[in-house]
Amino acid sequence: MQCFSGTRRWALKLAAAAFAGTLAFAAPAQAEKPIKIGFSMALTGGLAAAGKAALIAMEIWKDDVNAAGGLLGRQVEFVYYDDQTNPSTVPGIYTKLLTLDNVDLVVSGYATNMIAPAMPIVMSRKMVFMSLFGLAVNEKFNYPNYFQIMPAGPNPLTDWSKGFFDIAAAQNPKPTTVALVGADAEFARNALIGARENAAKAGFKIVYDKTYPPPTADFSPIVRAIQAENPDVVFVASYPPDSAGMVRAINEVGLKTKLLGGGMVGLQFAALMGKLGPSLNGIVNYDFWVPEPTLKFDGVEAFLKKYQEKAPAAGVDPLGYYLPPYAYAYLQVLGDAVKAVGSTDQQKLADYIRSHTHKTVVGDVSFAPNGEWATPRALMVQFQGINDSGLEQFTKAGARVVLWPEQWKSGTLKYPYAQ
Amino acid sequence: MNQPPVLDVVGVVKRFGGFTALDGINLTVAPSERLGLIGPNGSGKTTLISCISGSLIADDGQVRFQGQDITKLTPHRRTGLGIGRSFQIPRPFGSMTVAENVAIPLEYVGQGSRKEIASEARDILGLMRLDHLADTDARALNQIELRKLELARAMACHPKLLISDEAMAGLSGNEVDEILEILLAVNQRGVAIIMIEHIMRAVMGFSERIVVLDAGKKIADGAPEEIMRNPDVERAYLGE
Amino acid sequence: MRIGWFYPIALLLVLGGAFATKHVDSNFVFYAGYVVLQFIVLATAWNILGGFTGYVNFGTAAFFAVGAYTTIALNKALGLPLLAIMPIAGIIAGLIGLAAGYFTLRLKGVFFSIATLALAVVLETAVANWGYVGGASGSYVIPPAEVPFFDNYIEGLFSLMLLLAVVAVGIARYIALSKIGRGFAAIRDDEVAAECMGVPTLRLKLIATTLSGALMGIAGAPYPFYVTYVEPTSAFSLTYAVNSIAMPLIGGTTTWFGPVIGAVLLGSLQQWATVTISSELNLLIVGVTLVAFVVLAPQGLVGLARKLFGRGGRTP
Amino acid sequence: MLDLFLNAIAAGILLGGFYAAMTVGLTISFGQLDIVNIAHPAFIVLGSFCTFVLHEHAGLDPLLAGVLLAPAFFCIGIGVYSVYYGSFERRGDESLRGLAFFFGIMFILEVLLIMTFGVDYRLVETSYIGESIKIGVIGLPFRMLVPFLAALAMAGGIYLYLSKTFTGRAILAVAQDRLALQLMGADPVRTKQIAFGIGLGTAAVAGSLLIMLGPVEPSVGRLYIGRIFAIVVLGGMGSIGGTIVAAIILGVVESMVATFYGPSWSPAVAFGFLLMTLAIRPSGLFGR
Repeated sequence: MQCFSGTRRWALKLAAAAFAGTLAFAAPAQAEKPIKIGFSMALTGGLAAAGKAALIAMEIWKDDVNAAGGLLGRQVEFVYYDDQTNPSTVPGIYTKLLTLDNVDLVVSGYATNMIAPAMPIVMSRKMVFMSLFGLAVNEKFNYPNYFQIMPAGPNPLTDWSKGFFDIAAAQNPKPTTVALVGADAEFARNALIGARENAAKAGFKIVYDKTYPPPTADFSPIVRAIQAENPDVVFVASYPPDSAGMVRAINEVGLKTKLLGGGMVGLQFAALMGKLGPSLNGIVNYDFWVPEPTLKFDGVEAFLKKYQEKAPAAGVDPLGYYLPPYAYAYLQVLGDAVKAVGSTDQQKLADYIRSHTHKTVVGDVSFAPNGEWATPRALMVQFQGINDSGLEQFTKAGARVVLWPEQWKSGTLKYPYAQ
Repeated sequence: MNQPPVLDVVGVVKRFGGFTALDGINLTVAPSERLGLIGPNGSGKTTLISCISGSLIADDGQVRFQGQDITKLTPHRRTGLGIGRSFQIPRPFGSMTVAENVAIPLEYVGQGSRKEIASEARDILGLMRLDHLADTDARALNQIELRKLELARAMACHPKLLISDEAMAGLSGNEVDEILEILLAVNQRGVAIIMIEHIMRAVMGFSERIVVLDAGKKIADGAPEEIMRNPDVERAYLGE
Repeated sequence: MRIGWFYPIALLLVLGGAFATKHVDSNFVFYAGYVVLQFIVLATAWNILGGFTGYVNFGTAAFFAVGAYTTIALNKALGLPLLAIMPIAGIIAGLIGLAAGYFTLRLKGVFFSIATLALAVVLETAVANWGYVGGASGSYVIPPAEVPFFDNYIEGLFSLMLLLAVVAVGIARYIALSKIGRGFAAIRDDEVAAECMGVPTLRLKLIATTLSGALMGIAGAPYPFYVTYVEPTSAFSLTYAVNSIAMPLIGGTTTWFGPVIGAVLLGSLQQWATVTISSELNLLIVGVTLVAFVVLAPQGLVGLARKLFGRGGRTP
Repeated sequence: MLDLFLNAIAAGILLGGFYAAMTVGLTISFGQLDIVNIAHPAFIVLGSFCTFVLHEHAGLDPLLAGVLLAPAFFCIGIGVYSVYYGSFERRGDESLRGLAFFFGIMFILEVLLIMTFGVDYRLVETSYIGESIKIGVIGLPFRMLVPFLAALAMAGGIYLYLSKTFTGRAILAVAQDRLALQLMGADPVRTKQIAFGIGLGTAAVAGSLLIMLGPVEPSVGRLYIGRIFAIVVLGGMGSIGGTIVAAIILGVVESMVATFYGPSWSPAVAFGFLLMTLAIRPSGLFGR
């Protein structure tokens, strides 16, 4: 029994050696060794749909960069592991990346639960940490080298739903009552916290404020309970299966309200949009990118074309508007910083990223001191003129018009919601 | 019969839903007595011994053991006081050897050290003529060996009263005689025995006294010869 | 009572582990090792109830999460250090085990299993609605920058978990070789017969649920420091239940070392697969090994070894 | 207020019907055969994905697809039971290892689905989904009504089968007493194979209903395990009628809690109900 820990150590060393061997073998005989970027990604488990889509986008970035000669004349290589959407795998993965795989750069995996466990390890090594869609992760860590690509804004919890309540407050006559409903899970609860603040700030009276658990098979009792309070505005923070259930129940019950939506995850995904079709009309929901003329940033369409070629084989979202451009962009920021600084010196990279505006496929990005976007750009879009199921219509402008922020506005609100 | 009884059952009633399985049974067993309990199927024999051994709790009436009220005690407490039972369908501890099976009650009822337990287990197995199988897995035993193991385990509870629930059903004539011999040897050690049995030859030969149940009631209580002549008993067994 | 070989070796193991933290370069070993050790504790704890008495607990995650959330609550409320929290977590989880056992153990085995499943759902819902510990939106625990005696906190956590694993295995071994363990085995084989042979079955089962729950809770207590961010979905993840069932079954459920063998093998395999295969095949490992073992090697590796090398000693 | 109340009850009854459809197969396998098929929800999800394929590529109505899939699931059930019988039941080893076996099957099914379909959500759209009929103040969406009616039809069919046919009575007998079954002259293993097959056959139909209700991803089945086992127990272990009543009670309780108190507590209320039943009346609400 005494040899127990020894044996395992030995086995690990062997595994590490074997792994290093394969890497060495795979690397072409070049003068410069490649720049290695390490990360964990949810390739299985609950977040895998998004994680896999993100990985495709990241591979496209890598191919683009390598085709153009790499970074600092070195080819870019990924070292990544599946975190299985299981947070307890993450600390081990990042430790391995940094100590055994000796990667030059790390970026985060997808979503809050997978990002937070990596923070202490990344922080202890003082690495730059580009982060993919974690909601307010840095509020507790206050790590200066953390940068979030999700355009929620410097106060992510409230900025998230700010647009929705701005739009509501701008209507005439101004709505007075609001209902808040959301899922019992991480993002939705946080979105509701922000929504509560925004509603209070805009002077709305909250008449319904409840959460529901997964799995809720039928949402009509909830929708009816909301209807009973007769709210002018209904803010929903939901996950994909409940978003669909909610939309169906709202249509079946015939919810009468003036403004509906806000934080419904899933209505950005092709699989749901295509099926829900016309029942989406009128819903005002957050989004990060839609094919509207105001959002045609440099390179985004070329990127999406490449993505859409690869998506069907991987079984991920065929349109890829929501997450993939940002997965491409967070590497773009990092890659451009490496080019500009001329090394992988972490402190210099962090200083550069913090002090510059970055041109990316999701537009110009600059960061606030806490690592969030300096100006919020969680878009509020409204589904308009959807006439049947079918994906084609969502690839054209006008199906989801941008209402907020003003700078990116591409259409006008159809108000009130009630059908 | 001047000694106080080891077991005293007073007016025990047990109902299952609307069905009354035991309807006010009175029964006493004297120390070292050999009592036969007979009755047609469904007459309440098994229910009665369950109320005595504790697998069932009587709805009404009282069960006293050596003067102590045990009506509501859990089975293991009753075992600890000195009531041992064997099961009609043998229930050995399948993952253990024969000796380990016997050691379980020895350890939980008695106080001895492991060495004492081991030697006592050997004694009991010797009494049951199972000593050659001590290290065999219990699940490998045949029917007669399983019956003997049941009795051996019951003996290991250091009982003052042993309830033998159809220990001989399905055995051959020679095997029945072997079990009878064992039970008599047990009785010689001062253990009172309640024997439930369908094999009349065995019950009649073994018992000093016989109690007959029918439809939840005691219909006869007396020496074997009396019982044989009792018209109620004949009616219960043969029907009208 | 002879001292035997177990305790000196256990002591050596703990000292060796603590020593290793000073002499191994990559912390990866400690992160991966922590998870494997955590599963040794969980598998051993599960086996005290499931393997020894035969009552299948599907609620490992519930007890684990109770430990984790005790840490979050006490860390937030009183700023207690982990070492002070762990016994409290054990007591709370143990009491929940006792209560759950008291209400359900009079039921037949399968109902107990379903009750534990329900218990996990009820507790998860309660935690998701308990705002103080972050509710469904989760809660952060920032690990301390400096830990006495160790270079960093993961080495501390690793050594702590190593100690805990040794203690848990020691408890399981003590039980397996004692009167209690033989009573457990009697319950597993035939509960009615055991009760009639003088075994106080209810009391023994309550000892098993309490002890099993307490150990699971203690194993969960350091978890917030390990992942730094805890929310109900991952703390109550079914992974804990699957692994804590699969590991003893692979190793062998009737001995104290079966779960240890299973946890070391399956746990290391998973850690290894995480950083090599990294695909869906990863998830197949647990399922396929579990099914293969219960169908082909019902007594686990311990049983296989006994078959191959003769019956051997029943217990070492 | 009154129409809110009536609608909550109506929605609860419909939801209960859907729960009954998911549970009735388990009532047979767990309640009557004592096989703790914890993988039942995973088979239901398999049914959902098969329905999705038939609907998407052959244009079949989801419910029809579910019915057509049922025979195939029946055959899978016979295969699974044969392995289960050979490996566990014959050895008298079913309690611990049998449970673990189905636990493993559940994981394997999930992973196979993920490997074939990816982890994205799938849902189906038909002409009647989204429509509802109104009776007075009560609105009944077809999305819930169709599963409800399908569940009743399925449960009714199984009830008739069990009480009117020889094999059906043999299945009921095997639940009571194996000896009685042999006296009837039926082969117990064969009978259990058929019964387990029927149980899995219902999973195909339940799967088609699940995907009709909302989006499905490979591991969604886990979330239903507790609920459907709760229903079997509440329904009295093996009674088809009890299952339906228990499912509807659970549905109504959840719907009422969701309407009047707050949906986030509905699972706790439902399971608290189960735990209380187990503690006070272990044989279930309708047990013998």
